[in-house]
Amino acid sequence: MKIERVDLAARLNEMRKQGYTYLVGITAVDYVNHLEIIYFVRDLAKNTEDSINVDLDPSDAWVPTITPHFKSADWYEREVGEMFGIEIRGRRTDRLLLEKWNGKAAPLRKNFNWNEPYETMID
Amino acid sequence: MGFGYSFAGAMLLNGVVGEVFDTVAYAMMVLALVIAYDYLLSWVERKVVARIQGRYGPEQVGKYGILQNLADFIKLISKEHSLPKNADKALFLLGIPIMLAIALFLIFILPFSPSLSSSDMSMGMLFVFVVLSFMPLIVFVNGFASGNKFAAISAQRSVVMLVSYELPLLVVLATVCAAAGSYSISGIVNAQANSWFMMLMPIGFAVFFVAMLSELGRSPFDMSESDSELIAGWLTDVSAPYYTLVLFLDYTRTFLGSLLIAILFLGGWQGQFLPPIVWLLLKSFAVSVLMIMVRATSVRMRMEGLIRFGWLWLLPLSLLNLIISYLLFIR
Amino acid sequence: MSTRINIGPVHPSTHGVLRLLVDIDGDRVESVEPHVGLLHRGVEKLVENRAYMQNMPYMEKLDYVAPLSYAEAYVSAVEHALGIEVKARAVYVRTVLLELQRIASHLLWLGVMANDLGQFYTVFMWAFRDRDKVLRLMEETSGARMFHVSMRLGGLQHDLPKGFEDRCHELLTYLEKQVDKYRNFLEKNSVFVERMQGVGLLDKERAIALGVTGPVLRASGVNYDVRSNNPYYAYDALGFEPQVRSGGDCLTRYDVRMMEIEESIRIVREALNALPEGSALGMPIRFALQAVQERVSVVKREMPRGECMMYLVADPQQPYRLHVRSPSFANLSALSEIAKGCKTADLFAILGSLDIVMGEVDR
Amino acid sequence: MDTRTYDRRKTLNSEKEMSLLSENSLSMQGTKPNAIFATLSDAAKMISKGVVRWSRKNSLWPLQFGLSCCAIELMDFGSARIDAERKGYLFFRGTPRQSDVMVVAGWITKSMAPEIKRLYEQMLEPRYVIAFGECALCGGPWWESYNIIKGVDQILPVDVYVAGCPPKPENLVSAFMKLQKKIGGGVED
Repeated sequence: MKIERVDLAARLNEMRKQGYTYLVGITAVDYVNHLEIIYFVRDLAKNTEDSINVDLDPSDAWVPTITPHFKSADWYEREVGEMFGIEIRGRRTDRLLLEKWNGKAAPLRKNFNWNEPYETMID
Repeated sequence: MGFGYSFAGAMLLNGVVGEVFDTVAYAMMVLALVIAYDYLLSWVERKVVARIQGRYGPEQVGKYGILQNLADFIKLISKEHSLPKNADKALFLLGIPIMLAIALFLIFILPFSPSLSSSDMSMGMLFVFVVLSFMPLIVFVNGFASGNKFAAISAQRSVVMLVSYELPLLVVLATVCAAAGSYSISGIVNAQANSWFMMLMPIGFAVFFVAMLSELGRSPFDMSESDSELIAGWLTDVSAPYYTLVLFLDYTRTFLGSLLIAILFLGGWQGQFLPPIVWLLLKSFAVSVLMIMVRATSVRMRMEGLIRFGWLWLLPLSLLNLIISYLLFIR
Repeated sequence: MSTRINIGPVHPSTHGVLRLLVDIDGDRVESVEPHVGLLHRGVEKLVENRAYMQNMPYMEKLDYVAPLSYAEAYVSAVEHALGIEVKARAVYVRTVLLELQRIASHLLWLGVMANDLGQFYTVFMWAFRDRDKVLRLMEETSGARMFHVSMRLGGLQHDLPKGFEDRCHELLTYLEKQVDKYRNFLEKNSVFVERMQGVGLLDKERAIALGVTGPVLRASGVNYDVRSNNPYYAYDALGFEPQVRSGGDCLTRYDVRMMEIEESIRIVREALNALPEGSALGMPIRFALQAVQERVSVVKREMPRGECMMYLVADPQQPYRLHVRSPSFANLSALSEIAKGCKTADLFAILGSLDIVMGEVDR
Repeated sequence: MDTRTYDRRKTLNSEKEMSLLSENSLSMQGTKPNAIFATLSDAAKMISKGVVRWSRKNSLWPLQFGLSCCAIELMDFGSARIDAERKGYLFFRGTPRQSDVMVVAGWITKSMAPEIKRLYEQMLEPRYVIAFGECALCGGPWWESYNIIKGVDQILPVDVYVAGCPPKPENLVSAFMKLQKKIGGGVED
């Protein structure tokens, strides 16, 4: 289901209380004119799944963190954040897979320049 | 000095010069024996472990791979030597040679047969074990001197290990010496003329064997050298030429431990038909092979597991052994 | 007073290039901080620029211990997106291959795990010998030893070769015996049990909160296995039973994996017996342009290491975006929580029991 | 298996380069060759260069170091079916100080390259590098990627190349035998 990013943390917390306790993963897709970030949650007892989509503006891409509600979101958020250049607000912003990068280039965005020299991407 | 055959006598030397000459000649003989034994043992170890693992082991270099270890040895000493930048050079370089010297010296003072011995001290066994317990301390010093954090952890471990196995080892030793009524090595061997101490005190033998394994740092008690945790433990920054010394030391310690077990529990050089020294070497070789087989099949223990094992199993068992032996035949 | 040591990226038991920053106080691990990304090569970016079947090798190299499982998950996602049916025989053949791959993967894990515990390569050698036998059998179906690239849309590149069933049955009987042998060898060793029991404890609530998956989750008492909860292929028809234990420690994880090998042996056997006649061949690599049936398709598969999710946004010829939710990633992210407060030696037992492959963590 | 054509002049230069490199790294570390062992090894070289060469040829200890896919085949190389110890190859040492051969098995990312270089510098002379698999040869299927170095020979001098994705363990045995030939002096073209 599609929701606004301001409701994200509250909505996920509500779902967690309803029984969707297991976070399967977080991913994002770059549809050029908008970014979509998707949260997959699962109810292990009832064996049902749900996903939550949030549309973001590529130039103003940020979402609130959900780590207070889902502990396991830590690494997923870090990965999505650095791969898509999405700012995750409300948490420490250390890098995960691209430790040495300075965060200016986001490889999974469609406008990522492959031929950019490596030196400009790292600190 | 009782050699049975005096080199100095044959060369008509006498006095102090003759004594010194005799000692040096005997030391050379022992060194040659140790080198031969170590070489054979290292080859046997590779072959036996390989067979247990369903492989063949070295077989291309020399007949049955007998020259493999020679090649390894020459290659290692011909490699470049290096020192870590933040190592304490003197300690780091001296530790391993000192350990090797201690191990060789202990083998030197152990008698190989009634006629072939450098000395027969009345406190021989006590002396051996006092000097033997220096080794973990030198590992400790060497580990700290290498300036490597893995080596430092390994150094701490070697001392903690010492705490857990030394007590049962000494209790069993005391029991054996009490049963033999002597601290001298030949006295202990002579006391086993009728029956080996292994038959008289099987519990003591088991405890001693296990404690000896950890004294020698062999698996499953190789925590200070554990390659899956600490890379190579205190040997992490040891350069290749020094590593030859470490390998030599490793097998020499195994030889020493096997010799001690053979002397204390397996009747030493006593046996029929063959010369005494052959019996002693055969027995210690069997013990060494047993150690190799333990190495190939066991899983490394945890540190606190070893402490618990040492204090909750080995020590009570060794005391039980002491009580039973006291009631049965020491009294 | 704590010492910070740096384990890796090259270390005998970090299973690849994982870097762990460990704070040690005496023999106690205060905190573990995994640093990953040393194998990151941007698979998800690369696959956006290749045609569907060109991506097969990339998918197989994600998890190089169980390559076939990933290839199958990817092909299923594409089949789902393009609306292609899998042939009835191919369903069973794929089940057989997937389970054989699982056996091979678990055998490798067993050997490496024993090594992490300080076994002097003995179980490692035995397990690799048996894994080689499995790989040789799988080699018959494609001609390649590790990276088969034998999955095709709607089926496989080749059908099973002649006499495969008999050889497979023979191998399964042998493996059954070998698994018993390993269990005897390890579980009767009190040192092994002592090293594993009560180490890396993870109860049900924490396991769910930390998001671990696969055998690690099932060892904590959570009954979730994609093969039984969202059955695919022939698992439902063959009566697959998930292996669930409630111990939550390393020994339980070991137990779950060993039982999974036995369950896989049973599934392969029954799948071979129920093999339908007909063709199992799929479409050729250069298939005609297809109409995209589903723009977004989500496919979940039970890998040897846990649950994998393929999130595919499809274009007619190539993926627009492919996200791989890899099980090792989920399990490794829980390491710092599981290992907090354990002993130094236990850290490697825990790492071994999580069974991670860095290739799919870093992607 | 395929090795690149052997150019003697090129190899000589690279050996020179290697010795220069190692001298530099040694002086940076502030270490000197140990006098006793240096003389010992010099004497050994003078008296019996052949013996040393024979020993180096017959005792190649690979470093326990794997990067990715090919590392699984590297493990298989040491295991029971191939049993590399038959020829004296197996003795996987975890520490670079005591190993001779570095088998680069896998792709080299830009973040991993400095570590590999450092590992090579920690190894002691004589040391050899085998590039195992397509990724170590030229970047393999990842050659386009933004985080990949296209071949280990861009950062290290390589002795033997093994092609394949992944090469079979048998290919690695063959590569080791080529390396033995190279050390022993007889290099085939």
